[in-house]
Amino acid sequence: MSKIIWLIPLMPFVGSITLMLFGKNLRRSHIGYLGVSSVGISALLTALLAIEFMQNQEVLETLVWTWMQVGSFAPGISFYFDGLTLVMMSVITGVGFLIHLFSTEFMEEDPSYARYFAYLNMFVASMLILVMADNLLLLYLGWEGVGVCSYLLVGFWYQHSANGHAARKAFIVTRIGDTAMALGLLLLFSHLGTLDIQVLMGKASQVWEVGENIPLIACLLLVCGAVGKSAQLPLHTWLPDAMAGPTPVSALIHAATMVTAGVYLIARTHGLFLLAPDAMIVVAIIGVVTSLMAAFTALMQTDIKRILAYSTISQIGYMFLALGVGAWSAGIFHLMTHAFFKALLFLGSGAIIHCLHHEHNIFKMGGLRTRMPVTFWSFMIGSAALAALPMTSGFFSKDQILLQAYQLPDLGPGLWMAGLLGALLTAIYSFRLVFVVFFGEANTEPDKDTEWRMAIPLSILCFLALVGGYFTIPVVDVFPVTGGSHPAHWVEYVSISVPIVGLVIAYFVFLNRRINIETLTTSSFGRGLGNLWLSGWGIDWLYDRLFVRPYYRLANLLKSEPVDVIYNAIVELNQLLNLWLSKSQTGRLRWYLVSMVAGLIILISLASNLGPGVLQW
Amino acid sequence: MVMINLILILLVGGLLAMLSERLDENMPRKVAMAAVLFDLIYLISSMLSLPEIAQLQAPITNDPSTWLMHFKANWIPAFGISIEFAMDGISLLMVLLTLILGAVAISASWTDIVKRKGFFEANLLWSLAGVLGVFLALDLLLFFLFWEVMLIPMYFMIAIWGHENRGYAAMKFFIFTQASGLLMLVSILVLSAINQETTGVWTFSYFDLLNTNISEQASYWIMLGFFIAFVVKLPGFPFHTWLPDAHTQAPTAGSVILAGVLLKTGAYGLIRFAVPLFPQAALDFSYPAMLLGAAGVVYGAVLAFGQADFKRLIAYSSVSHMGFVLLGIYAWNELALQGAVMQMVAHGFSTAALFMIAGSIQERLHTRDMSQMSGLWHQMPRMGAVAMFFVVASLGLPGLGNFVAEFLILLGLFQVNVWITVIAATGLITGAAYSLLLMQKSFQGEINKKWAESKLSDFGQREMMTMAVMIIALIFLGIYPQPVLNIAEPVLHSLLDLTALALPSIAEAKL
Amino acid sequence: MRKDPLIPGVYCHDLIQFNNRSGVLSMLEIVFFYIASLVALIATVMAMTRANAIHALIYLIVSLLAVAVIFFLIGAPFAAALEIVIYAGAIMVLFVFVIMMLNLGEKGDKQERQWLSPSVWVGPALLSIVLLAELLFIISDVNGPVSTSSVSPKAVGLSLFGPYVLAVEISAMLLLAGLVGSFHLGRRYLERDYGDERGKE
Amino acid sequence: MDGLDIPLNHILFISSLLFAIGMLGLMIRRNIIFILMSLEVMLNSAALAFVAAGAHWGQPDGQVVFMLILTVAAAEVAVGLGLVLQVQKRFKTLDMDHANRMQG
Repeated sequence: MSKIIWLIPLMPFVGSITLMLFGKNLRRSHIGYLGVSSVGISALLTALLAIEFMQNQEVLETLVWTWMQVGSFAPGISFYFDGLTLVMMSVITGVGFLIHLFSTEFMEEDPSYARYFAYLNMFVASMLILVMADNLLLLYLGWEGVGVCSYLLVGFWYQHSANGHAARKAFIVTRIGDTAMALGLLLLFSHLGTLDIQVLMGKASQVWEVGENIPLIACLLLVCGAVGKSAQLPLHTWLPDAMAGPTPVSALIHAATMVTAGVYLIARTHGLFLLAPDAMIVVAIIGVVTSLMAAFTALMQTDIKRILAYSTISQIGYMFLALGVGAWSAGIFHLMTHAFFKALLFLGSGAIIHCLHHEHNIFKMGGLRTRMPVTFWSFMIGSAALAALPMTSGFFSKDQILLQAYQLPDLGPGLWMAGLLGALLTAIYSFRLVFVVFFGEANTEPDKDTEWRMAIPLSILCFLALVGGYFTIPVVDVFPVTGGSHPAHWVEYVSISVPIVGLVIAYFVFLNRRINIETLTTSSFGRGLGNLWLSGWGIDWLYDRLFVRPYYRLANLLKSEPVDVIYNAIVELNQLLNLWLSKSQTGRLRWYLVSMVAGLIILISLASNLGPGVLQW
Repeated sequence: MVMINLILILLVGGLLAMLSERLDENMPRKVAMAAVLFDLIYLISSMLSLPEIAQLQAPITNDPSTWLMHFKANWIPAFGISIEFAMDGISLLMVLLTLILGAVAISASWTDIVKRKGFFEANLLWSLAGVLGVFLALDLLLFFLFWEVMLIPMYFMIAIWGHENRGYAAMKFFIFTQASGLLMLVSILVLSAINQETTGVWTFSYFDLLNTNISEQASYWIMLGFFIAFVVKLPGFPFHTWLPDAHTQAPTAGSVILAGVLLKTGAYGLIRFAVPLFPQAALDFSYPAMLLGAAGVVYGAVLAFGQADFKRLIAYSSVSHMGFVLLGIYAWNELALQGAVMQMVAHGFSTAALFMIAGSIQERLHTRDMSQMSGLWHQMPRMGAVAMFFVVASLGLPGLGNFVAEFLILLGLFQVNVWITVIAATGLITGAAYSLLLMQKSFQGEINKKWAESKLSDFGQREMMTMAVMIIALIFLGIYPQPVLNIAEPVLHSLLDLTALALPSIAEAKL
Repeated sequence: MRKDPLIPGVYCHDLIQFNNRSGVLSMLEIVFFYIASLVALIATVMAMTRANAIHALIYLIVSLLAVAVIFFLIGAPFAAALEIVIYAGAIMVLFVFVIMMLNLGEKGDKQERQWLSPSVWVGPALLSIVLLAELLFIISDVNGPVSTSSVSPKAVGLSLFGPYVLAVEISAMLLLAGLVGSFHLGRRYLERDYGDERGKE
Repeated sequence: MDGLDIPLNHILFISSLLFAIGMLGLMIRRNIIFILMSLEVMLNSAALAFVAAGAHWGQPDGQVVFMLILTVAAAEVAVGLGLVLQVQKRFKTLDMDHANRMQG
C-alpha cells in the first residue's frame, strides 16, 4: 500500500489533465463519471490506507523523485504519511468525493461542465499534495496550487467582472500571507539547512532554545501564511467575497479543506511553535478575536452564503485558538467535524440556491421546511453541529477546545470567556438562518426538490455531522500530550449550556418574536453598529483606502514612466544644442571665415599659454 | 568548428530565406524554420557525440581545454584578436533556448508578416546568429562584434515591421543598446591595454584577460562599463525604458526574440564577464547592483499594473522578472546563480509565449488596448486556457519553471541580504496583481459587444503545437529542473571557485 | 660620392656641400631683399583693396614676382623660377581668363567699392592684427640667419623623388582630381550655356 | 667676417604680414574671385616661410614643400575657378553671401 501512496494525488491530477485536454469532446455524463471517479478512487485508496494504518500505525515516507538539488538544498517530491495526514486525506477525499457527486447535479446545466470538473479535480490533487508533503517546499507547491484553483473556481463564471474581482482578491490577499510564509521558509532553510518538516523540527529543538527570537520570527512568518489561507484577521477579507464561486466550490474549498490548510500547517509544524510560546499566544489571540469579529458580522448578513462564510471564519478562529493553547488534536478534531457540518450547510444552501433560481437573500426565502425536507433536515443537523448543541459532532470538538483553553495559565479564562461569547453568537446566528429560511411564510416557490445526486451526499454528511464527534482521530503519536487535569465541573456545564441559551434567544427573537429587537435595531446606535457589522467591521473599506487605492494611484502615477523623464531631458538638451549650433550655420562664407580666425586666435593663445615647448621648434 | 557551423547555418539560412522569396512568397518562412530546426538538430547531435556531456566535468574557467568545446583561430594577430569560441554548460543552455525560441518566433510570425517576408526572416535568423555568437564568443572583440550583429537586424525588424510608433521605438532601442555597447567597447579596449601594459602582449581572449592584474580603482570603472552595457540589455532599472517601447512596437516574432533571448545576453554577460573578470570590483558593487535589481522587481511590477496595453504590460513584467536575475547574479552563491540561470530559461519561455498570445490577439482584434478586449475566453477558449497557464507561470506558481527560479534566487539572496530579499519578495504579490489583471481585462469579464458578432478564430494547430512545446518545457522545468541544474552546476562551481580564489576573504568567510 | 642614391639623406647633404656658394651676400643684395619685401607687401595690400579684378590681379602678380626675388636672394633659385613660371605665369593667367569670361565691367567695380566700406573691414582687420601679433610673438625668439648656401634644383629634385616620393604621388593624384574636377565643372558650364541659348532660340 | 646676412625672423615677419593681409582680404571680400586671390596670397606666404626655413637649415625640404604648395594652389585654382563659373551661372552674381544654401 505504501508503494502506491503517490497514486492518491495522481488520480485527480490525471483526471484534471484529461478533462482539460479532451473535455470538449466528451459527453456530459462521461465528464461527470470521470470527474467523480478520479476523486472516488483516491477516496477508496485513502480508505484502504486508513485500514492498514489502523492495524500497524506505520508512518510512511516515500520519495518519488528529488525535485531539485542545488548544493545541500534538495527538496524532494516526497510524501509523509501519519495520523494527521490520514485525517486530512480522509476529509479531502471523502468530503471531496461527496461534493463532486453533488456537483454533477448542481452544475448540470452549466456550459463549462468539463472545465469545472477539471479545476475541481486539480484542486483535490493540490490539496492532497499540500497535506501529504514531507517538506515545506512541496507543501508550498500544494499551498499555491490550491490558491490558484481557488482563484479559478471563484472566478469560474468569468463573464461577471464582480466574480473576477472576488477571485483576484482571494488570490492576492492570500498571496500576501504566502509571501510571508515563503520568507519563513527561506529563514528556516538558512538557519537549519533543510526544509524537510520532520528533520526541521528535530533540528530546531536542538539548535534553538525555547523563546529565542529566530524561531519566533519564523513561526510568525508561517502564521502569516496560515492567516492568509485560513482567512483569519487581518487577511480574512477575501473569504466572504469568494462566495461568488459555485456553491459546491464554497463547500469544498472555502469551508471544508483549503481554508483549514493554515490550521494544518501550524499543527504540522507544531515542533517549531513549541519553541516559540509567544507565537502560540499570537495564534490564540488571532483565533479568538477573529472568531468573535466574524460571529458578530455573521449576525447581520442577509446573503445565505456570506453568513456561512463568516461562520467559517469564526470556526477556524476556534481552531486557531486550539492551536494557540496547544490543544493540537482538539484543533484538528474540530477541523474534521467542521468539515463535515460546514460542507453539509454549504451543500444545503447550494441545494436551496439551486432550487430557488439562484436566490441568495435569506429574507426572500422562508417556509422551505415542508417543500424541501431533505434540505431542511440537513440544515437542522448542520446548524445544531455548528452551534455545538450537545451530542452533535461540533459539541465534542468545541467543548474540548474551550476546556483546554481554560486550562492555559494567565490568559486561559479570558480566552475561554471570549470563546463562550463566540459560541453564544454562533448559536444565535445559525438558528437565525434556520428560522428565517425554513419557517415562517414562503416568499418564493422552489421549482424542484433535490435529486438523488444531491440528496445522497447531504444524507451522508448529515450522518457524519451527527456522529463525527464519536470518532477518535489517530493523532496521538503526532502531537505531544497536552493538558492533564480536568477543569472544574462548572466550567463544563457552562460550556454545554451556552449554545442552548443561544438557541433559545434565536427562537424568541426570530421565530416566536417574543423578544422585539426592533427598537434596538432602529436606534441610531443600533443601526450604526448593525451597519458596521454588516460591512464586516469596515475592514474592507479600510483596506481599500489604505492599500488598494493608493496602489492604484501609484500605478496610475507611474504608468507613463517617470524614468523616461531623464532620457527625454537628454534628448531635449541635444535638440536645444542642435538648434543653437545650427543657427551659427548661416551659409555665409565670410562668417565662417571670421569664426575660424577667431578660433585660431584662441587656439594659438591657449597653446602658447601651455608653456614652453608647445610652439617651440 | 561546430560552433562556427551553428552560426553559419543561421547566417546562410537567412540569406537563402531572403532569396527564396523570389520563388514563392511563402517560401521564406519555411526556409527559415528549416534552418533553425536543422541548427537545433545539429547542435543536439553534436552534443550527444561529445564524450564530456555524459559526466559534464567541471570546466576550469581559465583553462579552455576543460570546456565542452573550444575553437581558436587567428583573426588580427597584430592586436591579439582571434576568432575564439568556447562552450560550457551555461552557453549550451542559452544556445538551446535561443534555437527553440527561434523556432517559436518563426512560428509566431507565420502569418502576420505581409510585406518583404524574405527580408524579415533573414533579419530574424541573422539576429539569432548574432545571439548565438554572443553566447559562444570568448574573444572580447568578437563578442562585441556579435553584440552588434544581433542588434542591427533587430533594429530593422522593429523599424520596418513594427506597429504604429515603430520609428521612435526602434531608434530608442538602437540608441540605448548602441551607446551602452560602445561603453563596453571602451571597457574592453582599456582592459586589454592594461593587460598589454603588464604582460607586453596584446590579447582579447577571455582566458588570458581573466588573469589581468588591474588596480582596484581601474577595475571598478571598467567593471562599471561592462555592467552598464549588460544591465541596459537585461534591462535593469533605471536603464529599462527602451524595453516597453521596443517590445510594444516590435512585430510578434521580434518581441518573442527580444524578450526570450536578447535580454538573456545581458544576464549572460554579467555572469560570464562582469563578475569573473573583476571579482573584487563586482563584490564592492554587489550591494548597489542588488538594490537596482530589487528596485527593478518592484518598479516593473507596479508599472505593469498601470498599463492598458497588453504588450506593454508583459514588457514591464519582464523588467520585474529580470530584476530577479540581477539579484541572483549579484548574490553570487550557488543557489542564487542556479536560480538566475533557471530564471533566464523559464522567463524565456513564459514571456515568449505571452508575447505570442499578444501577437495573436493583435492579429485578430487589431488592437492591443485591453480596455477594448474583455471576455475573449468565450470565443477563444483554447487561447484563454493557454494564456491562463502562462499567466500563472509568470506569477510564479510552484510546479512551473519560474517558481523554481525565483525561489532559488530568493533562497540564495536570503543568505546575503535579508532586507533586499524581503523587498524582492513583495514582487511575488505585485506580480500576482498585474498578472491576474491582465487575465481579467482580456480574457475574462463581460463579453465585449464589439467582438460578439465578428468571428474570432481560436488557436489553430500550428499555434497549439508551438504553445505545447513551451508548456511542456515549463512544466518540466517546474517539476524536474535537475537536468538544467546539472548542466549549469559545474560551470557555476568553477566560477565560484574562480572568484573565491581572487577573493580570499570571501573564501575564508565561507569556511 | 653619389654612388648610393638609395640613401637620400646622406646624398642630399653631400650635394649641399658640393654646391656651396661663395657664402656672403653683398650689401646690395641685402638692400634688394628689403626693397623686394616692401614691394611684395605694398603690392599685396593693393591687390587686396582694388575694386577692379584685373587691377588687383596685376598687383598680385607684382607681389608674386617680388616674392620670387626674395626666393632668389635666400638661395632658392629653383623656387624662384617656379614662382614666376607657374604662379605668376600659369595660375594668374587662369585668373585672367576667367575674369575675362565673366565680363564684370564697370558695374562690378562699383559694386566692389560699395562692399569695401569700413564697417565691413574694421572687424576683420582687428582680428587679423591680433593674429599677426600672435604670430609675431611666436616668431620673436627665432634667431639666426638664413643659410647663405644655395640649394640647387638638383638637390630639390633628388629630395622629391627620394624621401618625398609619396608626397609627389599624392600631389599627382591631387592634380588629377583637380583636372577632372575643373573639366567637369567647366564642361557643364559650357553645355548649359549652349543648351540655354538653344532653348532661347 | 664674411659680410651681412638676412635674419630669418625678418623673412618670417614678412611672411606673417603677407599671411595676415591675405586673411584680411579673405574676410572682407565678398567677390569669389577676390576670395580665391586672397587664398593665393596666404598660400604664397606659407610657401615663403617654408622656403626661408629650408634656407635657414640649408636643406632642400623647404623647396619640396613649396612645390607641394604650388600643386595644391594649382589644383585649387583650377577647381575654384570652375566653381566661379558655376556660381556666376546659377546665381548671376559672384557674391558669396548669396550662395548660402548650406545654411543649417
